[in-house]
Amino acid sequence: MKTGFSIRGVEFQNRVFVASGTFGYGDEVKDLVDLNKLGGIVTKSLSWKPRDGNPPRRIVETASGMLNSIGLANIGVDTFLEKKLPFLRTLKTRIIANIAASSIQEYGNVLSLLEDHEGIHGYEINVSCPNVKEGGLSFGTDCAMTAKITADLRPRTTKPLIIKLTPNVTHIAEFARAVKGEGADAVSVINTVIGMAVDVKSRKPKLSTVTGGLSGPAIKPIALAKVFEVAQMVDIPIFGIGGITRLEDAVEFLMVGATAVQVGTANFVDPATGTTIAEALESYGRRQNMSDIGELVGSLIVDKKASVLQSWM
Amino acid sequence: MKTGFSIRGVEFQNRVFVASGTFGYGDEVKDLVDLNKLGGIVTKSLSWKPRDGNPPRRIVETASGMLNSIGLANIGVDTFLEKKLPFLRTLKTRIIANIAASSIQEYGNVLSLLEDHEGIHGYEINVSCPNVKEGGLSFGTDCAMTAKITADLRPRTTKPLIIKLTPNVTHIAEFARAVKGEGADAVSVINTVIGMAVDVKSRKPKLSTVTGGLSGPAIKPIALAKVFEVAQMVDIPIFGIGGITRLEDAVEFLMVGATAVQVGTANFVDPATGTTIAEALESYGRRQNMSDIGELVGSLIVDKKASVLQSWM
Amino acid sequence: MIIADVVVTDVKIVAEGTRVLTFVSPDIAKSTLPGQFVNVRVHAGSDPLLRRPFSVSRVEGDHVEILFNVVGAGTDILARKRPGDVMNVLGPLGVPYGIHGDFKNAVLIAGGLGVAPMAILTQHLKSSGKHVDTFLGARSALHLVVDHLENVHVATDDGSKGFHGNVVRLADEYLKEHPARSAKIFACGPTRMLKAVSAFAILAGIEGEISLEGEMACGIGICQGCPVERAGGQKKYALVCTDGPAFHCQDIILRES
Amino acid sequence: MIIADVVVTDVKIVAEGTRVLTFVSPDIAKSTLPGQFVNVRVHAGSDPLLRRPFSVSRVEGDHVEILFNVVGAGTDILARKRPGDVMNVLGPLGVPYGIHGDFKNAVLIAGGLGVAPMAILTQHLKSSGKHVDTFLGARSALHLVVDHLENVHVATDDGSKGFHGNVVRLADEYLKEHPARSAKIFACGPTRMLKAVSAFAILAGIEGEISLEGEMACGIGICQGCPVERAGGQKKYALVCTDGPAFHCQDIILRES
Ligand SMILES: Cc1cc2nc3c(=O)[nH]c(=O)nc-3n(C[C@H](O)[C@H](O)[C@H](O)COP(=O)(O)OP(=O)(O)OC[C@H]3O[C@@H](n4cnc5c(N)ncnc54)[C@H](O)[C@@H]3O)c2cc1C
Ligand SMILES: Cc1cc2nc3c(=O)[nH]c(=O)nc-3n(C[C@H](O)[C@H](O)[C@H](O)COP(=O)(O)OP(=O)(O)OC[C@H]3O[C@@H](n4cnc5c(N)ncnc54)[C@H](O)[C@@H]3O)c2cc1C
Ligand SMILES: Cc1cc2nc3c(=O)[nH]c(=O)nc-3n(C[C@H](O)[C@H](O)[C@H](O)COP(=O)(O)O)c2cc1C
Ligand SMILES: Cc1cc2nc3c(=O)[nH]c(=O)nc-3n(C[C@H](O)[C@H](O)[C@H](O)COP(=O)(O)O)c2cc1C
Ligand code: FES
Ligand code: FES
Repeated sequence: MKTGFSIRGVEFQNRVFVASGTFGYGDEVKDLVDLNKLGGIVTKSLSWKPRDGNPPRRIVETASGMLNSIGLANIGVDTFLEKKLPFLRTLKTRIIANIAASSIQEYGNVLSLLEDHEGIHGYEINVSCPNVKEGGLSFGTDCAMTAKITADLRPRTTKPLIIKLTPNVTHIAEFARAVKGEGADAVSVINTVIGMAVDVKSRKPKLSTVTGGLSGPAIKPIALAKVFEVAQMVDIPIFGIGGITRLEDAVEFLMVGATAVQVGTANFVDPATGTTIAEALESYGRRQNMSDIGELVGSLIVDKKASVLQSWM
Repeated sequence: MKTGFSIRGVEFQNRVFVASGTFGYGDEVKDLVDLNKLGGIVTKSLSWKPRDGNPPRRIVETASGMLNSIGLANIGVDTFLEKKLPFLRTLKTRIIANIAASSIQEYGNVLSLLEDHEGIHGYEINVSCPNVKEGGLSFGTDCAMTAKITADLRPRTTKPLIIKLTPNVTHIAEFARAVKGEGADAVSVINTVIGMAVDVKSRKPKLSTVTGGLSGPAIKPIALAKVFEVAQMVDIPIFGIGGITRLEDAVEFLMVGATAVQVGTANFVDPATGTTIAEALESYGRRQNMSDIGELVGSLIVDKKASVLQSWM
Repeated sequence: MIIADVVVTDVKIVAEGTRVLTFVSPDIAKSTLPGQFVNVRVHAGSDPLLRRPFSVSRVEGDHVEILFNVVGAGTDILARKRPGDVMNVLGPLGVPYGIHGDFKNAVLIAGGLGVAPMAILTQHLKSSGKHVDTFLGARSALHLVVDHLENVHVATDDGSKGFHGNVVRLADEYLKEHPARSAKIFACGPTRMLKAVSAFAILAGIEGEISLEGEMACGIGICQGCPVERAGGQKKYALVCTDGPAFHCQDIILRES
Repeated sequence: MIIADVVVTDVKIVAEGTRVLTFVSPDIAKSTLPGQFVNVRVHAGSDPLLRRPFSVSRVEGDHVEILFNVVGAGTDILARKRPGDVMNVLGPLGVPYGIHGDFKNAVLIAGGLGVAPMAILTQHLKSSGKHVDTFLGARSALHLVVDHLENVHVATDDGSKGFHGNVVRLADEYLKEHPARSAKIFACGPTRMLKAVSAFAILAGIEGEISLEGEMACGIGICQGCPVERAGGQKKYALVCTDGPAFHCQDIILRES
């Protein structure tokens, strides 16, 4: 049975990846997880210079979820190339470098620098970053800006270019359509949902940054709806992300239209979640007598009349 | 200690309401709840004609939350006036009629009909409804349309006019500013978040309408962030709604800027949740030696530097 | 209808995977009619969030029994309850079976855990002087729960006990051979079985009531989450929680989902 | 570091509100060093979602002990564990206390549940031939946990036992009166106490290590969720889970949140 798939000629051995920022750079968990069993590893977001990240408190647990305001603390692209990439190169698993930046130039510089090195198989662009020029407004909530970043990056590489979309917009499909138009090979759906929590005793926000990103099982229904919206409107490969903790979750995402999935927050509970799901997905496919796990992608059976009703709330 | 507050001259005895669609029309639970202890009762959305609502399956439980696609099943404004209002009139609790419609005219017709009757103290407008003219696109995700509805309704009543905003937009504060500009007295934040769930066995969406509205504790962090955004940007009373199940939740919403709160999904677990919180809030205020529970509203202590960091995710 | 914290006195296994949980509630014990259910808050946490509905299976003194299988998170938590544990219960809820017609013979048909309400139903039918025949369908002999029932006729999927096959066919054939004057059917079980029962009852011109299950958020009519299609009438849907769970066969249209 | 399902053998109350949970794990028992912690998955559900970190309090044979108070949902679930229950544990994690310096006298200072790591720390210090003095601060005599400790000096907030007041002042005064040649301080407890210990250690020129607590998502360095400010160095933050939880007093800056 075929478990893998390919994007822009790059072969991935299966459809279960680990999500950026929830798996470090891979090496931290090499004793706990058989990294070679993953479909792909998406690195923590890399910026041009190292970033200290936000002051504590950075994480807050919420009902079936968590808020984070890590602030993209990362070692920076140079240290990544020097300290982390050599190890990642020893794996047979595909490595996707996730890039974060505060200007279009920075995105381009980081990607071009990574291009000069062996062992990176594709790029995922985190556009949920503040655009310093625009006083910190997030690139990712501005469709034109998101398209512009894509257009600037596309000519810099022939490898898969994946744009990671934020769910914090009215019509996420417009963003997917726009980046596809600029040559993006795929989109990742979704990044975290904006949320906050208050410490009633001190009357202060629990996070040092007031608001943060909500993730985990709590957001799975939201993520599924966003993936479905994109899949219905735009013909582009989708990495489905949001609250995936077990096989059934992954299958749901594939059925609504995700080409592959990424496991995030669940890695904090068990870093082997991704490999466990990858194996479970393979045996599930065999039990269902599939010749290709890809048969699941977009296999959702939808009653035509449904869409008319849906928007009454 | 003062527990009440007023909007446009209408006095509410406390700041804990029950949310539309989660408390029926009040009479269904009169044996389980002391209705006179609530700050206000918001009715199930009322439309011009009775609505059967969506086919089953209408509800799905999710991690710390639930999806619903009730489809605004309701008895219609005539039956409400005849069968439900007489009972509600016997209460000392304020009654807010929530109105749903598929055209601007319908909103106006329902409100004007209700205006002719005693016992309704204000209106909450559910704009998360499909605009039939626009092929079913939700009014509530279109800022101009939401403003237009407000402008059309404002002259029809001198009672409090509350616009209930959807969280499924990029910048909810823009909507709050727009409706304030058209004379709205308050906004309710938030309605449900779009979500979906898949039945892996049948490969079908669990809800007959494919997507539905996510509610419950899972969305509390999202709701708090939306209320905070509106409170920071627009000077208008806010009804904070989303995942409130206990005193602490209500206090969080007040601190981030809600003038009052509405309890929704929690009513399905215990219809007395609202009255329990109302009583707990009063004793909390006394323990804190407050002279007015209103002292909590917007009392969140926010570090100025925070906002700069927040958008890195 | 009350909402109250009750004390669990016992949880015991009565058949393959099936448990009976007993709790103390004088009010619910006193007021519950056959076919009514209680909505149980299995824990104080927020996941699982909603109450879980269970038919009252039997009442004895102040004790109320519910019968269940572990099928998910909620019933898993219930199965771990120990004597002395406290849980919050809302009930009794819903429209009971109509047991006071002038029929003489009550024909009870239950598939799987549809047997749950049959014990209390039998209690009441007998005290109002009806003759009771009970037809039970189960996966196997091990899955059978026959306590506190009358004139039990068994059908099992694997033939390990009684009739080998469908319980509705068993009842059908039995009634053909023993034409019951003025009989009334009371059924509970999987939707597919209830459809068969309805078809058969309507065909045979026997009065019949079926008890439905379905997802519920509130159980008390405030969420509109539990519709079932009506057969005619101007309202398209009835609510399982307040118009049911017991319905007359001809009043509703069952659809496989 | 392993991730494994372990069997709980015992949960007992050892002081007002304080419990010791014992589980079996040969690997963790063998490899845990003083100050290290385990990250416990209190249940299989998704709420609470994250693991809960607990210092290894003591090791005996294959048995590992953790000490905790019920402060929320996670510890509430832990408190209900029964012998035979299985739970998933990740550990041992973090940087242990440095016990191999050439100091002679170990001064242990613990506030509240900061006593947790002191038993295993004492085990190891003694086997490497150090003299151990232990200073315990607790709300009252009822809240004290003194088992498996050496030369215990007690301070209580209510004066119900030992010195009436702050444990750091008790240690401070004691050390003034009994100047310890080549001493090293090992502290664990509330942030406010750790700040006092640091100030006092640095002032007195005594080497000191403090063990921190703080919210954690992963416990293994992959979420960047547990920063603590460093004193100098080019990196602004250290991670409590992988650079700590034990830190040298002068290496970090503690802030009240
Ligand atoms: C009026 C009424 C009476 C009932 N009486 C009984 C009874 O006496 N004994 C008994 O064992 N069960 C009864 N049920 C079904 C019972 O409520 C569900 O089995 C239970 O809620 C499952 O909860 P869970 O968390 O264990 O499973 P979940 O995780 O909630 O669901 C597990 C599986 O059960 C299905 N399911 C969930 N809720 C329901 C439901 N309400 N009806 C049917 N399937 C459901 C789900 O689709 C899923 O496939 C009754 C339901 C209703 C509406
Ligand atoms: C390295 C390390 C070692 C620890 N060792 C122990 C120990 O040996 N014994 C012990 O009782 N506790 C210890 N803790 C603290 C323990 O992890 C928390 O008390 C526990 O996670 C609370 O979980 P809960 O679900 O019961 O409470 P929650 O509902 O999660 O929180 C309840 C209260 O505890 C606070 N809290 C939550 N997590 C932490 C945390 N990680 N640190 C401090 N406060 C927290 C919350 O802010 C809240 O006020 C340790 C923490 C760390 C990081
Ligand atoms: C602690 C934490 C850190 C994250 N860091 C990043 C990051 O650096 N770059 C990025 O693109 N996404 C980041 N994410 C988002 C995740 O990759 C993922 O999109 C999101 O968490 C939703 O998936 P989940 O619910 O499975 O966690 C982070 C998420 C968490 C919880
Ligand atoms: C079953 C259900 C029905 C609802 N019906 C309505 C409605 O008719 N009109 C409306 O404005 N909001 C409706 N809502 C939204 C709630 O009023 C509330 O805004 C939302 O559920 C978030 O609050 P909660 O998390 O406390 O439930 C409904 C919510 C649920 C769960
Ligand atoms: S379950 Fe809420 S109306 Fe029936
Ligand atoms: S808890 Fe995740 S990095 Fe420390």
